[in-house]
Amino acid sequence: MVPLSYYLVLSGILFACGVTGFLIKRNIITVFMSIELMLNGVNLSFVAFAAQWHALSGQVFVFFVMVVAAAETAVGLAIIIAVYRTRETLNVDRVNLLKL
Amino acid sequence: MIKIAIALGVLLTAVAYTVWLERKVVGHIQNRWGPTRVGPFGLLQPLADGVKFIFKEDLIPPHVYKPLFIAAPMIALIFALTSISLIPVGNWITVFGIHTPLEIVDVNIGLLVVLGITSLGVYGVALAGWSSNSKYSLLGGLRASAQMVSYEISLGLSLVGVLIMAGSFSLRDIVDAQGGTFWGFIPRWNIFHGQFVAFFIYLMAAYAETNRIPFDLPEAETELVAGYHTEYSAMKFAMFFMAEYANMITVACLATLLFLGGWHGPLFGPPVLQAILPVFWFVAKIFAFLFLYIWVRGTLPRFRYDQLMAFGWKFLLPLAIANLVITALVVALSA
Amino acid sequence: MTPNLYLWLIPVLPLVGATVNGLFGKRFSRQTVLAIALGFCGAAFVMALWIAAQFSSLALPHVEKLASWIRAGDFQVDFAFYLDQLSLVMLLVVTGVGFLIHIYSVGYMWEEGGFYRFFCYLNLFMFFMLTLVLASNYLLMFVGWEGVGLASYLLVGFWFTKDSAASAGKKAFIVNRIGDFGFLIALFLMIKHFGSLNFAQVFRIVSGMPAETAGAGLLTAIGLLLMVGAAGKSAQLPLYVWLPDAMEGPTPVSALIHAATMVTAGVYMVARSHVVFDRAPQALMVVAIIGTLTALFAATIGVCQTDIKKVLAYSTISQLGYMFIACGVAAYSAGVFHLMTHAFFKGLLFLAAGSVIHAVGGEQDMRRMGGLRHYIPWTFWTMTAATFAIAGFPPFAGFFSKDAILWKAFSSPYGSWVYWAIGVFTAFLTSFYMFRLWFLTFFGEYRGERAPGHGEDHLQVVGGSRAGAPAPHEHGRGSIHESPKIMLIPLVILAVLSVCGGWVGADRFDKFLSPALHGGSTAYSQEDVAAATATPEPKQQGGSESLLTGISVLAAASGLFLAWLLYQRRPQLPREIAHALGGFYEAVVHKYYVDEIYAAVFVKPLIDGSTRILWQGVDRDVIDATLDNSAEGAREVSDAMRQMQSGNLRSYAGWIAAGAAVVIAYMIWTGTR
Amino acid sequence: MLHLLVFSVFGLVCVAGAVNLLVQRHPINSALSLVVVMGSLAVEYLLLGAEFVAAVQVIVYAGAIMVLFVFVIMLLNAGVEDRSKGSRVAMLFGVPGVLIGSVLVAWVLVARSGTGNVAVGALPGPPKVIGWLLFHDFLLPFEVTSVLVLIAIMGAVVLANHPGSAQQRSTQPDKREG
Repeated sequence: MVPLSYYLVLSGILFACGVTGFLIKRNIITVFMSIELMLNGVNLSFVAFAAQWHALSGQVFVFFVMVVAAAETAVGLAIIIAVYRTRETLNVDRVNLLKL
Repeated sequence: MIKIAIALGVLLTAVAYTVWLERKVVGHIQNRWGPTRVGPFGLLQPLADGVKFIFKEDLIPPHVYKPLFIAAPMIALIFALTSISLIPVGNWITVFGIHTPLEIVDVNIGLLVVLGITSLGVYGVALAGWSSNSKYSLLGGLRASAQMVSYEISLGLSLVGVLIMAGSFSLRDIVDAQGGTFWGFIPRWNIFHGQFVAFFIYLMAAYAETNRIPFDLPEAETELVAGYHTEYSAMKFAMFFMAEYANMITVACLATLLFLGGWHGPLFGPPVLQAILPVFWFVAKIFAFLFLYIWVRGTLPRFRYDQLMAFGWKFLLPLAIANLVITALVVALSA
Repeated sequence: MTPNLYLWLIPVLPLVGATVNGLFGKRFSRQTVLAIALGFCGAAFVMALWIAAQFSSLALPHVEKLASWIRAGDFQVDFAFYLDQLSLVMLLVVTGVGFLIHIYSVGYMWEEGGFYRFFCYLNLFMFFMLTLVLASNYLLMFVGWEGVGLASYLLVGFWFTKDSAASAGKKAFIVNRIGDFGFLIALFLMIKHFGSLNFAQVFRIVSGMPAETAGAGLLTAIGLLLMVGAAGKSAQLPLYVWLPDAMEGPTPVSALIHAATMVTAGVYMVARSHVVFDRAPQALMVVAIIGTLTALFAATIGVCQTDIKKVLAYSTISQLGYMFIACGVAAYSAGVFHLMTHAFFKGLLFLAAGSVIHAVGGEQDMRRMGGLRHYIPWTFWTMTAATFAIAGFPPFAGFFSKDAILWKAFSSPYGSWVYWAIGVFTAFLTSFYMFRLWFLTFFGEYRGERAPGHGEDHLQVVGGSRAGAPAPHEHGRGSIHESPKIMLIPLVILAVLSVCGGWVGADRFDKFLSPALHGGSTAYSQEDVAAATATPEPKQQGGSESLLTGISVLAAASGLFLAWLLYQRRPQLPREIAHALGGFYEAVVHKYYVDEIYAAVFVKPLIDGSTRILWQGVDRDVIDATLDNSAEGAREVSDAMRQMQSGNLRSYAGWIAAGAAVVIAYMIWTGTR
Repeated sequence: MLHLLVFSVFGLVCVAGAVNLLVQRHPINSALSLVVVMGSLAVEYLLLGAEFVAAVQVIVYAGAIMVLFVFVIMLLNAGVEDRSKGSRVAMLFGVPGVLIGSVLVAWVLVARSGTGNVAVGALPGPPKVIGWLLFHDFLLPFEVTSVLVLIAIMGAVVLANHPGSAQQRSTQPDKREG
C-alpha cells in the first residue's frame, strides 16, 4: 500500500526535472525531450489520482495526453529538422531570428 | 525459474536450428545441399558457427560511440528473448506435481506487452546503426528503424481483428477462443474464422519487422554491406544474428497463437500422449510458419526502399484498417 | 395715464450718433461727423429741456418700461427708465454740459487725427451716462456704470500711440473695475435679500424694515459696498489714483468726464440710494469720513502741482470729497446742488485750461506760462469767473453750494464740527491753489519759449516733475493766439452759469429735490421725516449760519491773499518755504508716493505671484509635468517590456516557467488556505 | 511491502533517468535515459493497476515517440552540446531555488494528501471497460484528437518535405519573381 503522495512527489520531481531541463539545456531536441518528461510526470499524477478515486476517466486522459504528445513531437521534430537545415545548428541561443 | 531456464534453452537451440534449417532449405531451393559436413546432415553446423563466433576476434573500430556500440546488440537480444516469455506454449499440464500453464507469465494484456517489446526492439537496430559511426551502418540503421516503425502499425492493426473476435488481450483466451471446429472438420482457427486477410497482413508486417528477405533492405549486401551490423564482429554480430532469429521465432509463435489456433489440434491416444499432443501441435505449426519464412526468403527478390515504404503505408495499412472495420462490423452484427 | 415721455429716446439718440460716426465716420468729412455728433447730442439736450418744461405736470416718480430684460423666476429686471427731480437735475447737467463740451471739442480737436473716432466715443459716453442716470433699477444703472468706465478708458487712451496715454486708460479702467466689484457685490446682496433691483421695490422694502434692527448689518454692508463703487467711480481716497493720470486724454475729455459727469455718477448713486444710507448710520459716517479725508488730501497735493490739468484734477477730487461730505451728513440735496455748480465751474476751468494749452501750443506746465491775460483775454475772464466760483466768493455759484455743504456738515444730526473745520481749511487750500494757478498762468511775465519777445527760460522757483510730455501735435503758427470763437462760446456760457448757477439758492434747490430725496413713498419711516424737518430748522439759527458763511468767505479771501503774496509780490518766497518744509514738501510733490505704494503693494505681488506661482508653479510643474511624466512612464514601461521580446528562446522558456510557477504557487496557496 | 519496494526502486530509476537527461551532454544519451524513465513509469502504472496504460505507454511513448527522437538525433547528428560556462547567477539561484521549490512541493503533497493510499491493481476493469469509456463518455475528445493527429501528420510532412524545393525557394527568390 503506497500512499498516494509518494506518486505525487515522484511526478513532481519528474516535472521539476523536466522544467529545469527545459530551462538549462541548449540543444533544441533535449529541450523537447524535457517537455516530454514533463508530460510523463503529469501522466503519472493522472493515473495516481485515477487509481485513488477508482475513476477510469483518469486513464482516458492519459491517452489523450499521449496522443497530443505524439502529435506535438511529430510537428516539433519536423520543425527542428527545418531549423537545422537552414541554421546548421541546434543550439537554442543561435536560433533567435524570427524569420527561420 | 525452471520454466524460464527450460524456455530459454529451448529457444536458443531452436534459434540455432532455425539457422541450420534456413541454410538447408535455402540451399535446397538453390539446388545445393546446404551444410552437410558437420555431423549427419550438417546438424552440428550451428554448434560449429557458435564456436566460430565465440573465438573470433572481437574488434571494435575507432571513433565508435563505445558505450552504445556495445550496448546495442545486447538491447536487441534482450528484447527479442523477453518476448518469448509471454507466449503460452500449451495447455495446463501437471509435471512432477506442479500444475502450471505452459508459459512463463500470464498477463491479461499479453498481446500488448509483446507488441511493446517488439517495438522496443527497434532501439537495438537504430543505436547499432548510429553508434558504429559509418555511413553504411547509419543509413542501414535509419532504414531499418523506419521500416520497423512503420510496419509495426500495420502489424498492430492486423492483430486487432483477432482481438475483436477473442474479446481479450490475453493470449491464452485468444487460443481458447480458437478451440472447437466448424462443421466437424474445419478447426475454428482464426485463419479460417474470417481472419484470413488479417493473417496475410500479419505475415507481410512480420517479415518487415524482422527484416527478412522481401524487406531485407537494412542488411542488403549489395548496397549497405551488412547494414547496421557491418562494424560488428564476432560475439556482437552473433548476438544480432540470434536476436534476429529469436524475433522470427517470436513472430512465428504469435502467428500460431493468433491465427493457427495455438495448441489446438486433434487429440488422440492415451492421456500421457494427450498431454503432450498440444505442445506437439504448437511446435508443428511454428515449424510450418518458419518453413514458410525460409521458403519466402529463398524465392522472393528484395524490395527497393521506396517501394518498401510505399507498400507499407499505401497498401498494407489501408488493408489492415479495412479488415479491422469489416471484422468489427461482423462482430457487432453477429453479437 | 401719465403721458409717454419716450424717456428711452434720450439715451438712444447719442447711441445712434455714436454708431453712425463709429461705423461710417472714416468716410465722412469732418463737417458731417461734426454735424452728426452735435446733432444727436443736441437733440438729447432738447428732449431733456422738453421734459423739464412739462415736469411740473408729471406724477413723479414717472417710470417707463421699454422692454423686459431678465425674467428668472420671481427675479425680474427690465429696460425701464425712472424720472424724478434728482434724475431730471442730473439729466439737465449731463446733456447741457455735455453739449457745450461737444461744441468746444469741435474747435479743440479740429487738427487732431481720428476726429470721427473722438466724437463717436463722446456720443457713446453720453449714451452710457444717460442710461446710468435714467435707469430705474440698479442693474441698468450698472450697465451705464460700466459703459461710462469703458468710454472713459477709450477717451483717456485716445492718443493710444502715446504709451503713457494707453497705460493711463488701462489704469482708469482697472481702478474703476475694482470699485465696480464692490458695487456688484452690493447688487448681489440686494438680489438675495430683496429679491429685486428696481429702485421702487428696493426702497419700499428697505423703508419697510424697522430701523436699527436685524436689517442694520445688511444695510450697512450694502451701503459700504455701494460706497466702494462710488469711491471707485468718483475717485475717492483709496481709488482716486486713476484721475490724475487720466489727464493724458484730450482736455475736453477731462472736462466732460472728469469734471462734469462721470465722476459725479458716484454722488448720484449715493443720493439715489439715500434710503439705504439713511438706515445705515455707520455707512453714512464712513462716507463722510472718506469725503473729508479725500477733500483735504487732494487739496494738499493740488497745492504743489505744476501741471495745470493736474491741479484741476486734484481740485476735482477735492470738490468730490465735499459732495461726499454732504451725502455723508445726509444732506443729499446740498451734495447734488454742489455737484451741479461744480459741473459748471469745473467744466469751465478745464475748458479754459484747454484753450490756454491750445494757445501756448500744447504747453501744460504752468511754470512755462505767465502773463497770458494780454494774449487770451476771453479765456482769462471766463477762467477768472470760474476761479472765483470754485474758491467760493459770495456772488458766484461755488459759494452757495459749498457754504450749504459746510453748514449742513456742521448742523446735520449726522455731521459734526470736525467735518466743518476740515471743510473750511480745505476751502482755504482750494482757493489758494486755484489763485496760485490763476496768478502763475495769467500774471507776471511769460516764461515759455513760444513767446515772441521773451526768449529766456526761467528755471521756475517751484520744483515738481514736468507733467506729461507736451501735446503731441504742435500747433505751429508760432505766437500765442486766442482760441477760435467756437471754443470761446461754451466758455462764456459756462461762465454765465457758474456765476448765476448759485443764485438758485440751496434752500429752493433743496425744496425742489426733497420729494425725490425725502418724500418719495409715504411709507417713509418717522425718523426719516424728522431728518427732513431737521434741515429747515437752520432758519431759526440764522445767526450761526451767517457766521459760518462769513468764516468760509474769509477763508477764501485769505487763500487769495496768500496766493497773491507768494506768486505776485515775492516770487522767491515759495522756494524758501519749499526748503523750509524739506521732506514734507518732497512727499507732497510726489503725491505722497501713493502710486509707488500701490504698485509695490498690489501690482508687483500680483504680477510676481501669477508668474511664479501660477505660471511656473501650477502650469509648468503640475500640468505639463503630469502629461510628460505619464508619457515618459509609458515609454519606460514599454521599454522594460521590450526586453522580454529578445528572441532568445531560453529567456522565453524562463518567462514561461516563471509564469507557471506563479500559477502553481497561487493554486497551492488557494488550495491550502 | 513488495509493492512499496518495487515502487521505490522504479521511482529511483525514474528520477535517475530524469536527472541523467539533464546531466548528459550528448542528446542520444539523454534520449536513452528518457526511454529508461518511460519504461520505469510503465512499471509504475502497472503498480497502480493500469496495465493497459502501461502497455500503451511502452508502445506509444517508448516505442514510437522516442524512436522518432532517436531517429532525428541520428539524422541530424548534431554534435555534443557545448557546455556553457553556466552563469554563476543561474547556479547561485537556480539550484537552491529548484531544491527549495521541490522540497516545498513535496512537503505540501506529503502533508496535505495523506488521505488515501493506493493498493496494487486497484484500478478495476480490463481494457474493455476503458475502450467502452473511450468511445462513450469521451467520444468528442477522441474525435478531436484524431483530427489533431491528422493535422500534425500533415504539418510534419509539409515542414520536412524535400529540402531541395525549400532550398530553391529561399536561395533565388528574385529569379523566380523576375
